[in-house]
Order: sequence, then C-alpha cells, then structure tokens
Amino acid sequence: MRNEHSAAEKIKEISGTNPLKCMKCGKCSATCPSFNEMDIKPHQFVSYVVNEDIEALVNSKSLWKCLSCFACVERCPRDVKPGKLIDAARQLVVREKGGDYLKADEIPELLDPELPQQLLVSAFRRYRR
Amino acid sequence: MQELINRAKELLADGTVARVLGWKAGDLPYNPEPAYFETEESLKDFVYNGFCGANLSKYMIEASKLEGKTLVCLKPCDTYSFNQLIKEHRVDREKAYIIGVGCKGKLDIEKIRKQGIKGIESISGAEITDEAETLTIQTIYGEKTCAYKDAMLERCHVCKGKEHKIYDELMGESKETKDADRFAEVEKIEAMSPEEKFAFFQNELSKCIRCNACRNVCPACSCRKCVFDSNKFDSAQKANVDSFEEKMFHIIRAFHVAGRCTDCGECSRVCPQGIPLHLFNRKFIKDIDTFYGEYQAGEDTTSKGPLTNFTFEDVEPSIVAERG
Amino acid sequence: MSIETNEEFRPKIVAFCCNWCSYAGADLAGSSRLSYPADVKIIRVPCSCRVNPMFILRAFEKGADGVIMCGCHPGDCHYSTGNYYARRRMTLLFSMLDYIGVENGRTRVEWVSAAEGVKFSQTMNEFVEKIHSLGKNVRLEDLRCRS
Amino acid sequence: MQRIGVFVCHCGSNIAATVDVKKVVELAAKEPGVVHAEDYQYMCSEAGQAKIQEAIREKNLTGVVVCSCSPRMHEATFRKAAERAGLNPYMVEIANIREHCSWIHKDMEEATKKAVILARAAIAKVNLNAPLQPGESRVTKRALIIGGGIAGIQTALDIADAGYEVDIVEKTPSIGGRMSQLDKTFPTLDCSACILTPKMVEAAAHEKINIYTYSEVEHVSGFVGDFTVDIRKKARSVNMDKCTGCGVCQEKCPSKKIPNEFNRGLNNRTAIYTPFAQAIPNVPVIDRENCIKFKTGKCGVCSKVCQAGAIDYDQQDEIVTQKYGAIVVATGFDTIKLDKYDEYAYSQSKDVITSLELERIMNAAGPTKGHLERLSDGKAPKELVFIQCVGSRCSDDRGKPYCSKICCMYTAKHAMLIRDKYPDTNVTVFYIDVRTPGKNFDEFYRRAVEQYGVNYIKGQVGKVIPQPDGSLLVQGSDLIDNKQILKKADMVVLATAIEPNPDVRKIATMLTASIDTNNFLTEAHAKLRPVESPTAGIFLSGVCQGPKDIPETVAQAGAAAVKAIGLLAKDKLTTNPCTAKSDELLCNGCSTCANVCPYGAISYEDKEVNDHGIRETRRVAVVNTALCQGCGACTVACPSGAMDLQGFSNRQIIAEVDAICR
Repeated sequence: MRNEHSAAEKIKEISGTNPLKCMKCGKCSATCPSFNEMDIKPHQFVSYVVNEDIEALVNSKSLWKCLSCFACVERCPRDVKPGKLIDAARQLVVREKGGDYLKADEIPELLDPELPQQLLVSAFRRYRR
Repeated sequence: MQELINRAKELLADGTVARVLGWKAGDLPYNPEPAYFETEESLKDFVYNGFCGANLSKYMIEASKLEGKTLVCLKPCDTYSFNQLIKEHRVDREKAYIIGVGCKGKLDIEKIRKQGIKGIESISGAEITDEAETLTIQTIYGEKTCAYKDAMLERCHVCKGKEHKIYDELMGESKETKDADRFAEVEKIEAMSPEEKFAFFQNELSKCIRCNACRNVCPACSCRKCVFDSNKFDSAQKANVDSFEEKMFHIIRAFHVAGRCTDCGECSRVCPQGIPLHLFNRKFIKDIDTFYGEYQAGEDTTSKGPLTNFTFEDVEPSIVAERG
Repeated sequence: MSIETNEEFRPKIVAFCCNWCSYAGADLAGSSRLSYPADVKIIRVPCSCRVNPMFILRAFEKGADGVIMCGCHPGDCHYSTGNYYARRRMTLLFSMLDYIGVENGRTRVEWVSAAEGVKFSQTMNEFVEKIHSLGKNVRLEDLRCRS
Repeated sequence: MQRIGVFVCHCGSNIAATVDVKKVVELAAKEPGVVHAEDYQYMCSEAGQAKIQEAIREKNLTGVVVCSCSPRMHEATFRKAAERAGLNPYMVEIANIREHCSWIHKDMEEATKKAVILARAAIAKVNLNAPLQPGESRVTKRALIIGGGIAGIQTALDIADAGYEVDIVEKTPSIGGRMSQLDKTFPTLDCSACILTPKMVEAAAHEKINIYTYSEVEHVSGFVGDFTVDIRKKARSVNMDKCTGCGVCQEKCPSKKIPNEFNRGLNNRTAIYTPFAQAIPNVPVIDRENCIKFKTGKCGVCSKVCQAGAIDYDQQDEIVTQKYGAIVVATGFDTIKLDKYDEYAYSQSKDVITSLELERIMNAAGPTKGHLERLSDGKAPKELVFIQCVGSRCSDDRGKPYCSKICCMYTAKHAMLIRDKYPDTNVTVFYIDVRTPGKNFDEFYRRAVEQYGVNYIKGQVGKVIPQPDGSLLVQGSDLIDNKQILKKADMVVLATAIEPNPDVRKIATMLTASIDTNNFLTEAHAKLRPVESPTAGIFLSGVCQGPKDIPETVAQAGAAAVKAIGLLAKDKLTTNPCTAKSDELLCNGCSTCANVCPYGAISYEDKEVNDHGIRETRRVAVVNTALCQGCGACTVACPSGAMDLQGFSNRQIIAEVDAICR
C-alpha cells in the first residue's frame, strides 16, 4: 500500500507543477483528444492530486489512456499542466517493479507489424525500470 | 632670461603691473622657488631655467585678490591650469598679465642623482636660452655631464605641446620634448593581474606620509578647505595608520580633480616620497577619453567638464567588469 | 588558526537605493515576499546622484565586502538627469577601483524601477552570490574597524 | 547629544512573526543617544502614535526612530505625530524592518540581527539630524488631463465645475475614447452614445475646458503645483477655425481603403476622416501616411471641394507649453493582441471576433449597420459561442494574470441583446466563473439566463476548429456534466483581456509616476490613496490604474478630480525642506554644482564673509529652496564638500554606512 501523502508529493516533484494554481477552468478537458476514453478526466487529475487520492488515480483507466500529447500542458492558462501530473502518476507506477501495465511476455502477441519500431523502443525506455 | 627681466622692469615701471610672479634662486643650484617681485631692484634675484618646473597659475588665486595686476610667467602647460581656474572663477583674468615663457622641458634633480651624480655645486646648460643638449655639472667630485633629455621630468616626455593657451605676450623659444606615450604607464598597470595591481599601489602608496604637498601644489586642488580637513565627511585630521587611508585620500583627490586635472604633473614632481601620483589622474583622463570622448581640461575656459555632463548613451558602469 | 574557515562567511553588503525607483522596488520585493539574503542592508538616498564615491570607499574602509548602488533606469530619474551623472561617476570610480586591484565584482550598479521587485530580489541574490565567490574583502578593509 | 526614542512596531504579526521585537528594543536601547525604547502592536495606530507623543513629552526626546514598515508608507504619519507633540518632524527617521526585513527573511535570528542593524543605522542618522523648516511654493491653478475618454472627460468636467482651468490632451482626432465605441452599456442597456455624447458636448462647450485633440504630451518638467508641459499638437492639415464639419471632403476623398481604427479595422475609412459621426471636434484630420497628396504630391481633392478653404497641407506640428498645478492620467486601455492564442483560430477565421469587435458590429453606426452578421459571408449566425477569460487570469506568459473585470458583464449584455433581437439565434457562453459584484449586476446576469435562455456552460474552450463548410467547431468542456462538448457555431466571440494603453509607459516615465508589472499605474496607497500616484501632483483616473467598468471609472474620475481640486485650491504648498545648502565658508564659487543642477536652483552671489577673522568678498553658491528638489547631484559634484543635502547630509549617510559595516 502506497502512502497517499508521499505519493502525492512525489507526483508534484516529478511533474514539477503546483496543482494549487488550478483555477478549475476545464480547458485541459476541453482540449483533450482522449477525453471520452478516460474515467477520470484531465481536470480531475488535479483535484485527485490535491486531495491525495492517488490510489484511485493510479488504478484508473486514464492513467494509460493519456497520449502525452501535452495539449493541456500547452494551453493551461495557470501552468498546472494536468498532462504532466498524470505522466508523473504513471511514472510512480512504472517505478514500482511489477507494476507495469503489460507484462513483457504479453507484448509479442500484441505487436502489430505496422507499429513503428521506434515507438516500441521509446515506450520501453520510458515505462520500464 | 635677461629679456624677460627687462620686460618685467618696463611693465613695473609704467605701472601696468604691480608685481611680478616668477621664480627666484633657491639655496641650491637646482631648487629655484616661486616668488613675488615688487620692485625693479628685486628682480636681480629673478631666475628662469630648467629647474623652474613650478606651475605658478595656482598662486594667481591669491594674487587675484591683490591690488593691481600681477605679471605672471606661465609655461605652456601652466596655461592649461590657468584656463581651468578661469573656468572655475578662481582667478581673475583682468588681474593677470600673462607672459607666456618658452620651455625646452623641465629638469628633475632626482633623475640626475639617480645617475650617480652627487655633491652638486653648480649646473650649467639648464638656462632656457641655452641651446646645449648636455648639462655640465660641477660636483665636489669633479665635473660630470648628463644629457638634458635624461634629466627631464617624466611629464615633459609626454608634453601636451608648447603652445600657450592663454597669454598677453610670449617670450622665449620652446622646444618640443614629447617622445613617449602619455598613457603607456597606465596601460602597463591595467594589464596587470588584480594582485599585481594591488601590490603595486600598496607599495607606492605605503610611502605616503600625508604631507599634503601634492594637494598644496595642485592647481585643481584649490578648495578653500579640503574635504579631508573639514568635518563634513567625518574624514578630517586622520592620521594615516592603515593602508586604506592613503588609498582613499589619493582616489578621492584624483576623483575630485577628474575632468578638471590638466595633467600638469606637479603632484608627482613635488612628492617627497617619489610616488607617481600622476598615474591616478592619468587613469581618469584615459577613461574619460575612452568613455566620453577626448577631453583636455584647460584647453578653453567654457566647455562643460566630463563629470558635469552626460549623454543618454553613456556606457554603463558594468563596462569595467565586462572589459575584464 | 582556522577560525575563519569554520565560520560561515556572512558578507557585509551596503546597497544605496534611490528613494523613487529602487527603494520602492525593494519595498515591492518585500511586499511580494521575494527573499534575498539578510546580508544586504539598504541605505535610502534621494537619488543615485546623491551617492558620493566617498560613501562607497568609506563602506569598504569600514569592512563592507560589497557595495551596490541602485537607481531609476536611465531616462526615468525622478529628477530627470540624476542617474546620468551617477552613471559617469560610478563608471569612473569602478574603473579606478579595478585599477588599484580591487576585484571589480565588489561594486555594482543596477537600475531598478519601482515595478521591478523581482529584479531587485534577483539582483541582490546574484550580488550576494558574487561576493560569496570573492570572499572577504581583505584588500580594502581598515583593520582598525574590525570589532 | 540627542535624546532619542526608539519605537519598534510589531505590525500585528507582519514584523513580530519574523523579528524578535523585544530583542530589537533591548539592543537599540544600548545605542548612543537612545534614552527610550519600546515596542507596540501597531505603531501607526492612534494608540501607537500616542505612545510616541507621550515619550517625546515625558522624556524630552529630541529624536525619534520608528522601526516599522517602509518610510514610503508611514514616514509622514509618524512625522506628523511627532510634530503634534512639539518635535520637529524632521527629527523622525524610519528603520524599514518590514519590507526590507521581516517580509523577506524567514529565519528569526537572522531577521532580528538585520532589524537591529537597520535600527542602529537609523539611530546613527538621527544623532546627526537637525530640525528643518519647510519652505513654500506656488500652485498653478490649472489642471492637465491626459486622455479624453469618459474618465478624462468626467475628471475635466468636475475640475472645471469647481472653477479651475482644465486642458484635455487626447491622442486621437476626437474625444470620447473607448466608451464611444460601445453600443449599449450594462446593466441598464442604455445606448452608450446617448449618455456619452452629452458629456462630450458639455466638455467642449465648458468655458474652463480647453481640448487638444490629435495631440500628445511631449515633455513634462517641474513638480507638484508647478509642472511645465510641452504638448505636441500634431498637424491636422485642416484649419479648425475654418472647417464647418460638412463632411464633403470625406465623401470625395479617393483614398478609401484605410482600415478604420474606430471600427477595429472591420471596415475602411478615407484618408481625411473624423473617427465617428459624433466626433468632437467635428473637424477631420488628414492621415498623412495614407493621403495621396502627401504620398505623391498629386490629388488635393479635399482642398478643391472644401468650400470653407479649411484644408491646409502646409500645417506643421505645433508645440504648446503650458504650466499646470496638477496632472491627471486617464489613458485608458486596449484589448490584448491574440497572436499567442492560436487555439481560438482568431487569425484563421473572420467569424472569430473579439467582444469589442462585436460591440462595433452591434452598433447601428458600425460596419454592418447594427446587423448581427458573419463577417465572412454576411449571413446571420444561428449558433453563437462566447468564450470568457481569453488572456485574463493567465499565469503563463501568453496572457495577463489579472481578471479584466468587465467581460462577465458585457458578455451577459451581448448575450441578452442578441437573444432579444434575434430569438432564433442560440447563444452559449463558456465560463470559468461568472463574476458579478456590483449593483444590479447579478440580477442582470440571471436575467440573461432565466429570461433570455442564454446557455451558460461552466468550462473552458480548448480549441476552435474552422470547418470546410465555413462553420466553426468549438471543443469545450462542461465541468458540471463532466463531459467534453463539441459544438458547431457560426460565430465565436472572445472576451479578450484588456491591458493599459501601451503609451502609458512613456507617459509614466515623463511624469516619473510608478507603474506596475502589468503597466497599470501604481496608486500611492492601494487602499487609502487609490486615485493618487506616489508622485505628488499626479492623479489617476479610469482603467490606467486597473480594470474598471464605466460606473467605476466615472466614480474614480470624480475622485481624482476632487484630489486635484484639493491641490489646486491651495495657494501655496509647503516644500520639502530636504534641500541642498551651501556652506559659504567652504564654497569655492567654482560653479561646478550649478552645472549639474536640473532645476537651475543654484546661483552665485558676491558675498561678504567672515572666515575666522578674514573678512572678504567671495563668490559663493546660493540655493533657491523653492526650486531645489533635493536630488543631491550638486553635493557630489562639489569638490570641497561645501554643498550638502539637508536630511541626507554627508555625515548622516556616512553614519549609516558605519553603522551597517560595524
């Protein structure tokens, strides 16, 4: 079990953002291309971190649905960067051994010959410890 | 010299001037001193030779308060100081009758001594009218010679020129003596490391005995009361017990005359400790020339001095750090 | 004798600030809670042109490790032209200090407007850091004044 | 030796939380000259001031040091308090232990140490203070208003009604300002022109008001009560006395393709033009940059058709120099540029407009004669989307960190007006918060929702995507429903942030008035002196000080007028006694000081002096204290130290230096 407080602090540290700057305008959710596939919406990432409800955040579908396109980061008027928050939450999981979304041996089946090699390599680099 | 004395007698006799400000022989053959002559008779003691380095323009501050005109003998470089004093309302042009006297460079007894010439009894070849290139010196050890040039004051090697900037009449020939770069010494110091610079000035200034000779002779240091003597800055009457005191004194002195100093070199000439004080003034002159355009104090009597002037585009003080 | 090395070096820094721009800029830094080291002590003067080179030398004589002068930006002087004179004076003075071997980072001029609280704080942080890197001002300190 | 009292303020916890106030008292009490030291919660309060006064009387204090907030805040307060207790006010000095200490340091020990040093410096200074007497200077009974919008007009009218001469300087060819561009005004929906035009006419007709349009302030010198201002009257190329305002020249002008600034560039104007029909003065100007006559030397049509012979191509700029006692800044605002907000497609689609542009479109005198239509194809929009907070409340570098204040209300107004006039048009407003503090403001907003059916969605728009069919796809969020919305719109209106007029920086510099990081002019005190600049004699009216709507602007304009009148009503002002003073026994009479004096305050006199028994006539510097402003340039220029500045003397500053370096 994660310590919720320290996990929230960790997310703030990794993302380098201050969620308290959020003015709840919703521009992140307005701009998100994956909005409909998410259970927790981008603007909610912020309140989940503020409220230190990290367990719910890391168990959400959204954690793996964010494309890291950073449109929300770019357009956030308050410099809160929800995309960075969710990315940090993902890092939190990835940094815990065995917490990976996919097991290594599941991957070959999922491989699509169309998939660029580069994407795989960078995904591994990013999400593997 | 005789011509000069004759002319002085004439002017005294016809009442044009009330007195003559010149030099009279001192107790040694190489130390003539500034003097007033009020009668034709007294002029027999008048001298003007290579050792008459003293700049008489500062004496005109007091002479301006006296009745009648004063005949003052000014060398070319002295006229710059006189102009500067006019600009600052310290002398009265109407009270001065200026005879611009010729100059073939002034002599520095220390330079002669440094060549090992001691026990001096008399010196010939120092006369202003003399064409001689060599000084012949009678000493208790016999006759010695020395090239005139080698005995010249440092300032004469970097002479501003032999043109008188202000005068009523000219008398006597001059000879160009400039053969060195005025800022060469300053540049040499500028090229040193901070430690070397500090050591250099520490060494020079630690000789200072705060006799105030530099201040008293300086035509720009003409304040009725120097800041170092008044209680306005809590700096009065301090003995120089630490090294910073002299630095402060000499920096401030140079700062106070910056833009006003004509580089007459009197400070260095009179320093009993032989401190090259002109290096401070010349540093300011060099900086002023590079930062704000060339400026020669005393060139005229009206231009604005560089420290009472500015342009919108002046360099920032950070230039000092930037140029390294 | 390692007294000096054991103790953290806390520089003495005098900042001359003109009343209209820089002092107000320092006030703004304060009201915006923009911190800078406590080593900086501000002396209020009406204008940067009030700063006499003697004050700066005096500070060094009394043991200051750095002296900074702040004024309105050139062109913005409350008295129209004061900082232009100050700029010439300080340029010449700093050049002279450099000439006699004082590390030139010990003196600085910065133009800080009343709106530049951030700049004021940044400038002071930088300056203190610079003085830290230069260390104690041993060259100019008047030994008698150490207490 | 002085008898000094030291008073250390807690400022509630502002100081006391970081500075050990008791320790400061204890250590200050040991300083030379100090005979009394105490602390108090709020020194600036009446009780705090009473403590100072009591100590002055009981301990016969000759000097006071208050360790408190910035002297810019309460120096005057404490000096007045001391004066009431019989002490010369200039015997009071402030040690700034709040802005310069407690507010910036966190460590108590460190902050306390610094506070003690700051106190010492102030004590050392007071030890050398001398009582000073203020002088007097005259007040020119005339005010200058910079900016001829509603703020400037209102201030001018109020000052003029009090009987003082007022000049308005307006940059554009007509007074009226932003308000003249508006269609209707909230919350009463009366037409802007209907309420503004009478004010403009009143100002123009007022015998005490003189209006310089098409003019700019070029140079300002002097000080409170006695400013000298150069005003550049730009060449209008039309003789104001001859022109009858018939408008034929504008009809005939062949150069017709110049973006019309008044209509925000939505249509064109001619090279000779009046910005709008109700312009005051109703005299056109020739825009020389776009005039064929000025560009090529040929044309001259306007001159030919002008029956009054008013066209004057040779007119030159004219500089008018005038003296003023007070200056009011009323330079107003503009909307920010949207070049950093690509996501809203402002530069890609003609149908994405700013609210100010909508204001012109809705106006009967505007580019569409008041018909709501798309600028791309002239069709009436059926779906209209308003986006709030565009560039406002942004902490990134794209926008402004402040709330522009007026957008919520004007958007409700626009939405309501459109729903009223075009019931078939749907109106959606994306908002973050609806801010409606103001009389009848929330009621107004609720009417838009409840009565007019405006659809308010809480959420911001992420992007606007122009569609091939000419419509706009608005992608926004609905935070209440927790949904992302894709909405087709025919027109999008951006509530663009407002910013101070860009010229204000230049003007503030000339006036030496302070300005904040957002270019709003700073007030002397955010709460207690909101219409005055910290620079004496400069007053602030309207949006140049901060975002405001019309009623607030008018109220502030009146307040600024009252402050200006308060100044103009005085015959004389007491002047700052911290002036330069020359010690005639030390003065060389060298004129160096006069060369650097910006006020020409130094002259020279031949004066009989007695210098320790030597009697002589000397040329000495004399300072005119009415002219001297106390900058101190002369004190440093003076080589002998004869020139000193009262209140900031050489010895005082040196004492501070020594105290700090001790």
